[in-house]
This record gives sequence, C-alpha cells and structure tokens, in this order.
Amino acid sequence: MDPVTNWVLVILGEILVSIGVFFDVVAAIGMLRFPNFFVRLHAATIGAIGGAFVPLMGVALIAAGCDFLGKYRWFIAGAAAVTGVLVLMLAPVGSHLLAKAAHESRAAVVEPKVVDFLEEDKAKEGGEQ
Amino acid sequence: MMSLENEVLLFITIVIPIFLAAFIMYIVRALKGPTIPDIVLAVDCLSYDLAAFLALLSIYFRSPILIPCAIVLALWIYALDVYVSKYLMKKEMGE
Amino acid sequence: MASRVLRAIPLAILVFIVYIIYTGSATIYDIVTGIIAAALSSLLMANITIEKPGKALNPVRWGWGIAYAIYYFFVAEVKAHLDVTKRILSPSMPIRPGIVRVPYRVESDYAITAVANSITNTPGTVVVDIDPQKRLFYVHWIDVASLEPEECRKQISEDFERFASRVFDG
Amino acid sequence: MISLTLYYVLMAICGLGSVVAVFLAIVERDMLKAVLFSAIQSTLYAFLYYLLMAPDIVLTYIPVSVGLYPAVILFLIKKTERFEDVEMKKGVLWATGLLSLVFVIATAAVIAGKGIGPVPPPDVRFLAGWYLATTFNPRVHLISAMAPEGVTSIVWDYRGLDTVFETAVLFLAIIASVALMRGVEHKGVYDELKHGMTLIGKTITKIVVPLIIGVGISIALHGHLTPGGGFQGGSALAVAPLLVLVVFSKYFFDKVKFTKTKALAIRSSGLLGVGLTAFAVLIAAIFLHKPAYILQNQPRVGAPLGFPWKGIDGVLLGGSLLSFNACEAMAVCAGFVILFLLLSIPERYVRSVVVGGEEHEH
Repeated sequence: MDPVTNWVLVILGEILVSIGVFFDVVAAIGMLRFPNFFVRLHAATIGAIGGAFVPLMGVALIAAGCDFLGKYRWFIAGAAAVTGVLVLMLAPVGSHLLAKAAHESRAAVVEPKVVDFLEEDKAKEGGEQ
Repeated sequence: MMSLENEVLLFITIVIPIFLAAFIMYIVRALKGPTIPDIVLAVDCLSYDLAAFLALLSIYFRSPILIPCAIVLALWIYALDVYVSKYLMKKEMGE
Repeated sequence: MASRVLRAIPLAILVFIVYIIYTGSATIYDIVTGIIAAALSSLLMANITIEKPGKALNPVRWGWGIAYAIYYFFVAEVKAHLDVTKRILSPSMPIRPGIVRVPYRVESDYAITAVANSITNTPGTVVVDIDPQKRLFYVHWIDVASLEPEECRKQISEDFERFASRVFDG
Repeated sequence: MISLTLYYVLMAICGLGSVVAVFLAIVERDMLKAVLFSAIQSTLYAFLYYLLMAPDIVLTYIPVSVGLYPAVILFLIKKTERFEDVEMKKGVLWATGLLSLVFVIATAAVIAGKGIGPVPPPDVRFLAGWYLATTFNPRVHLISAMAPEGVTSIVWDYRGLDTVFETAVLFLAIIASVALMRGVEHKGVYDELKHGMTLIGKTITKIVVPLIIGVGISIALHGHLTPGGGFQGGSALAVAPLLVLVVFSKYFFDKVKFTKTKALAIRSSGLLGVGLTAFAVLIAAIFLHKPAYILQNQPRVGAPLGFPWKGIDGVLLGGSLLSFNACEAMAVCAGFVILFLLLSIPERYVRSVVVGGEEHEH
C-alpha cells in the first residue's frame, strides 16, 4: 500500500487507542471510587467498551498500516479485530449474568439506592405463592 | 520527517505507562474485593484491559505471532464469569 | 436434513469470515481449512442458532443493522461514556443508583438480546434481570430520573428498540 | 534505554501482584474467594509469560489455569463445603506473610546482585541454537522438521515419543474417571424456563459457540506455522461445549442427544489418529519394502519416505505435525467434555447410585 494510506490508518488507530487509554484510566478510577458492586458495573462497562473494544479496533488499524511488520501484520490486525468484536459481544453478557447472580444470591447489596423494583417484585411474587 | 516505524513505537512507549496505571488500579480492586462479584468484575476488567495491552505490545515487540494470546484470554475470562454466576445462582452446576 | 443445510449457510458464511480474519491470510490452505471449519461448526450448531435462514441473508435488514451500529457507536455510546466519565471524575460523585422497570416491545430472542446488550453496553445502565412473561427488563440505572416504566423506556431503550425491531423482527 | 526499564517494571508489578494474590488465596477461608485469587495470579502469570516471549506457554496456561482449573474446583466446591472449618491462627498468618515477604526480597536481592551467574548456561544455548538451525531448514532436509514453529516441531518431532506417552497418561486419567463413574447415567428433560441462565446469556452463547469452534480449529490447524497447536486449539475448542453445559444446563445435551458415549467416540478416534500418524510412514514403508522409523515425519538418512511438507501454492504443511495437531485437538476437546459431563451429574444422584451399589454388595 502507498505511504499515505499507511499514515492515515496509523493516525486513525492512534486516535482510537488514545481514547481507549483515557477511558481505561477513567474506568479504573471509577472501580476504586464507586461505593458498591452494582455501581461499579458501570465503571466496568466503560472499561470493557471504551477501554478494550475501542483500543483493540485502534490496534487493528495501526497494525494494518504498519508495513514494517511484513505480511504478518494482517495476522495482528485480524486477531485484534476479532478479539474486539468478541469483547463487544461477551462483556455485556458477563456483567449481566454477574449482576443477576449477585442480586439473586445477595452476594452484594444494592446500597445506596433510590429504588429497587426487582426486590419489590420478587417479594410480591413470593407473597402470592 | 519522522518514519512511520519510529512514530508508532514512540506512541506505544508513551501509552504503555498509562495502561499500566489502569492495570495497577484494577489489581488493587481485585485484591481488595470486598464481595465475590467485585473480585470477578475486577478480574474481568483486568483481562479485557490486558487483551488490548497484549495486542499493542505485539506491535511494539514486532512479533505478530504473539497476538493469539489476547483472544484466548478474552474467551476464558468470559467462561470464568459464567461459572461464578452459575455457582452463585443454582443448586447444581449442571442445572 | 435439507433444512439443516439451508440453515447452516448464513452461519457458515459468518464462521468462514471470522476464520479468515482471525487467521489473517488467505492462501489455499487457509481457505480449504476455513471451509472445513465453517461446515463443521455450522452444521453442528445450525438447528440451535438459526431459525429462519432467509432473514439472515436479507440485505434490507443488513442496511438497518449498519444504521443501528452507526447510531449506537457514534451517538449513544459517546453520550453515555461522557456522562459516566463526568460522574466518576467529579469530586462530589453525583449518583442516584437504583433498579427500575423497563418494558420492551420487540419480539424475537435476537432482538431482545440486542436491545439488552445495547443497554448494558452503554455505561450508566445495566440489565440486571429479565422477565419474559411480563416483558420487562430490570435495569440498574446510575442516575434514576424517573420511576415510571414508560418514561424509563423512553429515556433508556426506545431508540435501540426501534432499530432492533427492524433488524431482527417480523 | 526506556523500553528495557519499562519491561522490568511490568514484570516486577506482575510478580508482586501474583505473590500478594497467592498469599491471599492461601489464608482465605472462603474457598470461592481463594479460587478467584488464584485466577488473578494466573492472569498475571499469563502476562509474565507473554513478556518473556513464550506465547505457546500463554496459550496453554490460560485455558488450564484461568478456565479449566477454576471450573473443576467450582464444580467440586459445589459438591462439598464452601468454607473451611479451621481458621488460620493470627500468628501463623503473620508468619506466613512475613516469610513470603522475606523470600521475595531475598530473591530480588540475589537476582539484582547477579547472584545466579550467567544465564542461560552455555550448553543450553547450544541446544537452542541446534533447534533454531534445524527446525525449518530446506538445505538440511534430512535432519529438519520442515515446519517454522519451534515448539510444535520439538514436541512432536524431536521428542515425539515422550509426547505420545504424555498424551496417553492424560487420557488414562480420563479413562479412570469414566471407569469410576460407570453405571451413573442421568437423563433429564430440558426445560427452557427452569434450566440454565437467562435468555440473553443463551442467545449470545448460541452465536458465540460457532465462532469459538472456528477460532479453535484455526489455532489447531495453524499450530505448525504460528504459536498454538493441538492442545491449545483443543482447549480453546473445549470452551464451546463447556459454555453450553453451564449456560444451557446439562439437560440440553440430553435434548440434542449428545451423550458421553459420543464424546468418548470422538476422543478415541482422535487418539487413534495420533497413533496412526505415528505409524503411518512405517506402515507405508512395509508395503513398499523400504526401511522407516516409528514417528517418522520427513525423510531421514537411510529412510527415504516421509510426509509431504509443501502445499500446492508453496504453503508449509509441516508433514505429520498437522495431522498430530488436528487429532490431538479432537482428543483434548472431547476429553474435557467427558470430564465436565461427569462432574455435572447431580451429586445426590451420584451418591445414591455409588453408595447404593456398595450396600447391595455387602
């Protein structure tokens, strides 16, 4: 490929990686600051999407533009892109299942909270049976 | 003008310490807990962060063959999530 | 058997594309092994994964899917990321967390999953539980703005549902 | 040089983090937490191996220590007790912590003071040089494995015999567990609402499982070109049935009629494939009346037969390595499936069969 395309790909990729790194640090700060498990889930979402999916796509673009890596650069680009897509699909399911399990088994309490309709509905169903 | 190779390597050198900062904070949360879902969540984030980091490092080391590790890490960490939530939710693991 | 092969086609195409992208090269060896891998995994999973093969090959649905992706990545995600980032970094940490009810109106399993994953993947909202009988998501919301289910739906998931029903339903 | 410093900082952080994680895992009373701490340690170690440029080890280590090991332990804790009865005494706890701290500092001091001498020793270097020079080298075809991936070549070509025996040991262990659980057959009716996880988890698993199978096959079939190989590909493949087992429940396997017997058949045919590949050249040579070796891959001095090593468009095939990898992936994947199918049978049922049987004999 011609050098201009390479530069464009690399610069685009670097912008994505920079955004990703920023959100990764933000997510890590959130993981430390937030008060309980359920609120931390939101920080974890930033960590998975902003902090992993975006930089992985960035790495794919950078690798596609790095002709000094030889023909094996497509190997990096492809694997990084597939990993990114898998993270995009798997991370939300992981946090959803974890949240459900934590709520159901009361391994983590929803505190502080404004309202917990799930708890109320479960109590209602339990009363009816 | 700077060559493409030098520019990419310089960029990655600058980015790695920032990744590292996030990495350390995740480790602290993972070791602190306090509850089990917290630990799993922190390990999750740690691994997704690590997956991106590994992909970046494989460009930095100029060895494309290092990349398959990232995908395997992402897959197995999801499996760990699923096991732990199954453990917390159900009476039997096979159910 | 015929229906199984028919069902396997879209899945096999997907697996083959992922295989080639993951391998990162397209020599004859890769293409031959890729076809074998795609045939194996798609025949194995066809009856479980795919219900109507015609749906997966419909270009109109793909067009809506791309529109969904563009809206999702460039509008919804950006907005949500910036919002939660502000909450994390501000010293007073303004959060009003709680679990609210969000009804959904999409039909198929894939549409429901797409909407739920979109909700979870935008920071600030996480689907904690789903009730298929009452057609409700229970969503943990970092900033509870309303307790009314319909109002919550409008703020959280209405846009996702509009796209998802065009991509997966009907 | 900034990069070297960074390298050492990364390794030091991983090392320290893993020591703390191991310490916490040892003193923790809650077994579930202990498993998770050991998963943290494994993740950090995987990163450490990556930094040491050993992708093959990372690819083996992650599935085994992040995936399979916690899974086995979780299945087992579910069947026994989650909390340890005995709490560690405060004094013992402090002593353990102090000792591990002293050990870490002492080791660091020894390494920093160049206390372990010149590494690696010269004769190991010679061996490495020999492998590097001969693993892929068309000019010395008679002593080369003709595949660019060093680890796979060493495992299946240079030291093929003990690898075959190692594989046999792993499968004997599985045979033992099958024998232990003989007669324990449990079938149930799959109920979509009652069994397994939520709708969201099930739908995503449906899409992801074929992709995992594709990626796993890719890792296995490119084992002679890039890091990976039979075991790595097989253990990545095993994620797919394991996810189905946990997300959809065991009864889903009954519904799609995937039984232990079928898994055993797949595993056995994989094992048979490994055996046949080992003898393939020898069998061909017997018919052609030529000398040959067991486990022969490429032609050797005095043994002119061998596997093809080059494809149509010049892509490398690695001779017998490709066949070994494919068969081993099948066997490893099916072996893990058998193990987890057995572990997922409800404990109450197993106990009633096993204990009931013993009482009957008395």
